[in-house]
Amino acid sequence: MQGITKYFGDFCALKEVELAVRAGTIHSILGENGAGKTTLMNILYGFYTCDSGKIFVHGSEQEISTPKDAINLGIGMVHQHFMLVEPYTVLQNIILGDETTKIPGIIDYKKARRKIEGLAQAYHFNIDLDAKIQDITVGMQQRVEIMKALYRGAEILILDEPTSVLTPQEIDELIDIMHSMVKNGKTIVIITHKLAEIMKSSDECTVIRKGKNVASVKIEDTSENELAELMVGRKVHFTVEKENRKTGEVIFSVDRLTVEDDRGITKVNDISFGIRAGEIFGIAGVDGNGQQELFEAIASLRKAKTGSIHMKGVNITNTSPREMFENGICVIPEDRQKSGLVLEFTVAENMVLEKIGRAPFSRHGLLDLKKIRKNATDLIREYDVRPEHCEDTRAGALSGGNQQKAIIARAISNDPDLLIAVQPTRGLDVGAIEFVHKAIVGQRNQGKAILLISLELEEVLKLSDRIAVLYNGKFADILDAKDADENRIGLLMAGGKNDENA
Amino acid sequence: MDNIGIIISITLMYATPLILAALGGIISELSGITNIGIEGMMVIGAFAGAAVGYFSGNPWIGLLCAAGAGGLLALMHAIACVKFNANQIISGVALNLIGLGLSLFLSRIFFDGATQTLPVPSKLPKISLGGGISLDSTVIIALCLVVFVWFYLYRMRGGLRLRAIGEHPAAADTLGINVYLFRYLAVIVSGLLAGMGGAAMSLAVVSSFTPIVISGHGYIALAAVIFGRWNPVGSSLACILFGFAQALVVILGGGEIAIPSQILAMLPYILTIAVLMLLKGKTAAPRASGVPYIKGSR
Amino acid sequence: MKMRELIKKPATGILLAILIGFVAGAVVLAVAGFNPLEAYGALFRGVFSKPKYIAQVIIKSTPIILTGISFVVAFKSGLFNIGGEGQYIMGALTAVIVGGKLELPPGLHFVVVIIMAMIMSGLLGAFVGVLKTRFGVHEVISCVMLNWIMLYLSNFLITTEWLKKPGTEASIEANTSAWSVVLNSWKTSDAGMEQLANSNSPMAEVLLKTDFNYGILVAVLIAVGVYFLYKNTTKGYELRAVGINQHASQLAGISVNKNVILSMAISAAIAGLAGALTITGVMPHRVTQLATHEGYGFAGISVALIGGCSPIGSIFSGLFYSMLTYGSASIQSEVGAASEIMDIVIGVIIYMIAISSLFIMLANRKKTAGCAAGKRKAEKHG
Amino acid sequence: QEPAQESSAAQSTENESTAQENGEGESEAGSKPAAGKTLNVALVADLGGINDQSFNQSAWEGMQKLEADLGYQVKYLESAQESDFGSNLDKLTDEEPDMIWGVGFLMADAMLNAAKTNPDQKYGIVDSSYEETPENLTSVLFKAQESSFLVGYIAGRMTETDHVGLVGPIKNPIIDQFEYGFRAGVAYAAKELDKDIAVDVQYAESFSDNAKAKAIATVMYNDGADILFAMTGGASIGVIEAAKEMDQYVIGVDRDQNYLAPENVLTSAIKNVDQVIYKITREIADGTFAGGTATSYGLAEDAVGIAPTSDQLVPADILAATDKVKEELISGTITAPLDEDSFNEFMAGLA
Ligand SMILES: Nc1ncnc2c1ncn2[C@@H]1O[C@H](COP(=O)(O)OP(=O)(O)OP(=O)(O)O)[C@@H](O)[C@H]1O
Ligand SMILES: Nc1ncnc2c1ncn2[C@@H]1O[C@H](COP(=O)(O)OP(=O)(O)OP(=O)(O)O)[C@@H](O)[C@H]1O
Ligand SMILES: [Mg+2]
Ligand SMILES: [Mg+2]
Repeated sequence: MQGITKYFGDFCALKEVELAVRAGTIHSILGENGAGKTTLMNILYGFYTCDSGKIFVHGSEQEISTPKDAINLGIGMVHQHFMLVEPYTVLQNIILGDETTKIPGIIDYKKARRKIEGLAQAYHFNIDLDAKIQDITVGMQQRVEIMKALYRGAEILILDEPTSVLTPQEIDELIDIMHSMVKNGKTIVIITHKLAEIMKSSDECTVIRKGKNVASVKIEDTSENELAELMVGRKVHFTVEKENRKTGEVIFSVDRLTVEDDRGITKVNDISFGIRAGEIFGIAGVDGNGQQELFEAIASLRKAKTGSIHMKGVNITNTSPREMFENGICVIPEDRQKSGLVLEFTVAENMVLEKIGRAPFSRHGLLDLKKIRKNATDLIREYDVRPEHCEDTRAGALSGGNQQKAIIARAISNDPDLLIAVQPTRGLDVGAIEFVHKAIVGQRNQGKAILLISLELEEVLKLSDRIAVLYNGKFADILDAKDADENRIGLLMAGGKNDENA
Repeated sequence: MDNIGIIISITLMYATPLILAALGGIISELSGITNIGIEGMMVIGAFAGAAVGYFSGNPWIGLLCAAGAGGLLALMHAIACVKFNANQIISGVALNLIGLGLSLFLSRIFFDGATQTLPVPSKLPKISLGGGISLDSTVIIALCLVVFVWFYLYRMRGGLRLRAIGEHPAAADTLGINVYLFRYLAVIVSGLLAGMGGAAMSLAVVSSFTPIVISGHGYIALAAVIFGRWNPVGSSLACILFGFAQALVVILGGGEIAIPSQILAMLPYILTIAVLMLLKGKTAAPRASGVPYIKGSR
Repeated sequence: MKMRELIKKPATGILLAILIGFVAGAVVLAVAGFNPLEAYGALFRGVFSKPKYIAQVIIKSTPIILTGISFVVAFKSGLFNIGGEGQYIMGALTAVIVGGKLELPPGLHFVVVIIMAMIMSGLLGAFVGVLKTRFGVHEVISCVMLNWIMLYLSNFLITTEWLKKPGTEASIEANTSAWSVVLNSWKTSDAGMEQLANSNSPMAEVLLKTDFNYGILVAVLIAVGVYFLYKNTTKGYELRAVGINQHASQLAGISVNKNVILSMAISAAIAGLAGALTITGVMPHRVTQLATHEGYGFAGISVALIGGCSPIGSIFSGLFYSMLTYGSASIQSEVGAASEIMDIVIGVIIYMIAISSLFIMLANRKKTAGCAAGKRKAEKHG
Repeated sequence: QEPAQESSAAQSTENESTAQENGEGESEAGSKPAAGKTLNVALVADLGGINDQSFNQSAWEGMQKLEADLGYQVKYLESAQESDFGSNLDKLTDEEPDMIWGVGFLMADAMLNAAKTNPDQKYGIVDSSYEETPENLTSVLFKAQESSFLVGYIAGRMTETDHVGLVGPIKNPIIDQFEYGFRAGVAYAAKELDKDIAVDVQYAESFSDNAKAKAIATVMYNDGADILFAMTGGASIGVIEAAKEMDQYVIGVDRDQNYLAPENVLTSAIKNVDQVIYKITREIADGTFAGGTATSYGLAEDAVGIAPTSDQLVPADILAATDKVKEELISGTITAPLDEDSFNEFMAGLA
């Protein structure tokens, strides 16, 4: 790709960006949030059209104006946000748009199935073709996305942040798959924020910042630190300073909790734990092992079947999110757009979502618009939510990272005794992650209890004082952070026994 | 029992215009475009069917033109919703007004100032199945269409694509499916079907158009779409349930039971709510229904 | 540049839509062989040539302003209240019962009537809300069904001995103590009649010839109240939040179910108020056997949409809508063009509002043209 | 017939526009055949609208005839809601026409109010009467029970299954006239033939639901009725449709509906609202206006009756017998009942 320039309205997302990928290699693209990585790939895939620039595939210039063009050129893309039709089966999703037909118009599922099974074997994929997307794990969904590309005979595969939702094991598997694909002559372009993955998987890396090329390096010649610096333009601290503090009383406890999902399958099975003031309690685990249900039960979004949840001695089992809030619990939800923000509300309105009914924001049911705005102004400044003075901006118009900052600002400003953070840094760049981690540890240092549920093992390890590993609805073990390392926890996450404790 | 034949006939007579319109509603909604303008499309279909049927003397030509008229109105809806990302409910409400207004206005022009047409010289033929069951040809057409639409949606390539567009248009787009074209076609087809539904009233149930020949049928068809969970078979069953309740009212009303006829008249509506309460279903609305698809927006 | 900003304002879009609606109406009229100018002249005269005509427009706007606001309230909470017809009937029926069966002092009686009507139709709306939240019944279905159920229920009740006015097919009338007609007792007294008959003032004509009533004040109060509710109260904030994002609201401790039910109840209560104000405000102060819906609920949807889905906007669009429908009678009687022309005009206006992004697109065209030039420049450089 | 009407419609618009220019329509009286002076007449239709295929339409046809024959200025306003009656009457009153007609008993109160507040304006109301009628208001009633009696008699004479039926819209006092008149006519024929004839009566609870009217008719035919009285307003079409499909007889209402199904519409109980309106309006030009009164028009005045096309399907002997019954009704030997009480009385008398 040469001289790619792309405007969104007046905003220049890409400015004469160059990208050269060698056939049969894995090439990673690195950049902060909003650097333009996705945009660049979407242009390559024909989903967006660029304002100027040229694209060469196997040496010849090509006009790619629709995804169809790209598909015909052997380009496949796995999007950052999965492009899967949830109520459809895996099989239907794979063939969609390129269906095999027997009699014209009538789908021949059998033939398609044979073809996919062949591919799955070749790449050591293990997928259930008849499962519905909404019922399978994110890791599985990812494979479906890759299979979609392979099914269409992709020679060049673009993966946009494929690992941000995967467990360490799944990431390893993905990297294996990538390598086996390269062996089969495919070319892969991968976008990721995780430097370790780049080091592990790629041959080359192109770094972009604010829509411009920064550098293109061979992986053999570089290091994680150098890449981080290239990306952000300054030195990055990877570790978070945590004071050593004495923890306080147990203020939050879960006792023999059992929760079922919508279909009546037990997802959380007889779990008990307590969190002390001034402690970060991390829950690690592979997605789909009950994190979702555990969180929903604690947040009173889902009925607990048996067991109880207490906050500061008050039984809050099966009450309501309101009750939870009144008892000093605040949440940083996993999906900021779905559960975190009311996107059509202004930032100021969003900043008081839980406490709108409280003084000083309202009295006798009447809002104090000035106070609401003032609150936002303060939080925007304190938490560096951008753009500046966005009090009256629609929350939906903020960037992902800034939306997250707004949510964190709101949660912390509620001064909760227990902060529940679910995947708080999902999809954020290292700079933003650093900020969020600091904020969480800051809360702990002030003596608050924190429940951290994350699929990012690294994050859990870095932040937590104690770590529980959720496997198949039960805690495989609860470890002290001092005793935990990636291997041990990884093993537990995969269902292995903890020998030392036994 | 002869009565059973009659009940079946009445049930299907009531259900047919609703089934046709509901099929239209399903196709449009599955593509992601809410079509509340079905009522207006039925009205204009009823008018065009009867008027053309009257002037041409051939009810089949009338039926075709009814579909065409409904399709034209639907095209307006499609332009609004697909091209201009309009609020689909607002556009639908507008089309209901335009459909009714235009029908009456045209009727006055072509029928000597009257808001109703003269009876068509020949109606769509009836088919007698024996046992007291005698069905309008529209009933047969509607039932065949139910089967076809079901087959199309769940067995054919276009159906797979159409439903994907209503669930996740961006996903379909990335696979090279033309979301806009599909939506245009789906909305137009919904208008064709709704227009036919209107004509089923004015060319089969009765043989002329009056301003009240369609009164609320479109909304009941929409209710059936939701009731039947966006499935052609389910929605048709919902229409048939409604028709059955009406048949029941007719049969009960003839007996010497002392139920006031106003109370009896409520039966179909109460029954619908009651059945829905018992089913207590989660809705299965297409996820992107009612949401304009703007390429590349997040 | 200024122009473009102006065009992008929603109000401008609505005004342009109205303009286009009239143009479309003119085209249809011309095609049908009528002189559009004459027709619109008749419309204009029919509305503005006498103060009492303006009074009539105001009187007739009262119920549709309210059914419009009713629609807006539900819409803000993400609900589609298509049940205005049934809720209107519930309000009117309640007003007749409370107004006709109770004996209370004037003024107080009126207040009791409208409060009871709002409660009853509010309950009807709450029922729809409960059906939705507890039984998963989509509000569009239940509203469509309830419209018909209410129609037949009303037809049934007013034929019972209890409610029927003997010798008619209508209900008893609301007692005059429940009426909201301006200066009613004075204008129907002998002295008042005489004074009015001999007076030439426009006000006298309005009083004498129309049912000018306090309903419009109630409607405006409701509009302001609803505006205030959404702008300045916690409850309004919650109702809106629930309408936009149920998940986030739920997690933030705002009860989705309660607010959905409440929203439907408020919405329905306002539609019921429309019915009650018609009974208390205008002749014949009673409910008649209905062959079909009178269309207040559906008119309300149009009013709400033309009014930009805002309560204050609904006042103006209600007046506008009422002007068109009332004035269309003059087109019919003076020019001979069928009054359906107004359905077409209103339909086109709403359609244009739906596609008002067209105006913005057109306004932007110059800008994008400039952009394209920029693009070409960029290409040259690259 | 159509082209003639079309030209009259065109004429009407022309006339109205000239009328506007001249201010008042009366000035151009000279150009028309002299039957007194030309008048300005207006009509307020009730909720059914001017094309209800029923008495609104009939009333308007009477006025159109005035226009065609005598060059009168005619216009109408439709009412969408009950609250429109008052404002429509008021609006027309402002134009000071010579006469304003209102159609339907629903309009009774609004009409009375208008007449009281505008003592100088002449009004007429169809289908409603008052205990005390103001001097400037004339009230016109129709003895629909008489025509219904006649068609009931024909049905009773002609039924081969001894089973007839009636499909009604929504019950009200006017509709009662039809129902009980019809029932009495059938009973009278049955007595004459010395047999029992069953009469099915069912209401559709709607003036508009064609499908329901059709369904009810289908069931009735299927149950053995061979002649139905379709008096369902606009939805009568549904009943006639059923008759066509099942090849049975049906009786129309209000207007001669034979044209809708020449093979099946036996006769129609017609109510000549048009003729009465024509007649009374004309009298105003002659200076006679029967204000302050309520007049019932029946068979004697030829205001109600059976359709002229009856001879197409009704055998001559039965028609002759029907004529005899008609004479008896006119002379008062038989009184057709108009509601439940008078019907019970009638039946008691018959037995
Ligand atoms: N559809 C769009 N409309 C407007 N602006 C957009 C659009 N898509 C992207 N942008 C802007 O372009 C810039 C680049 O976005 P892009 O999604 O390519 O970033 P990214 O590098 O993939 O970031 P992330 O790491 O968050 O995925 C962003 O600042 C964003 O604001
Ligand atoms: N729906 C929208 N309406 C208006 N502007 C939008 C919209 N969506 C995104 N933007 C603009 O795009 C940018 C955000 O895009 P995106 O979510 O990719 O964030 P980002 O650039 O990746 O930043 P971050 O690092 O915070 O995630 C913002 O600058 C915002 O103004
Ligand atoms: Mg990206
Ligand atoms: Mg981002």
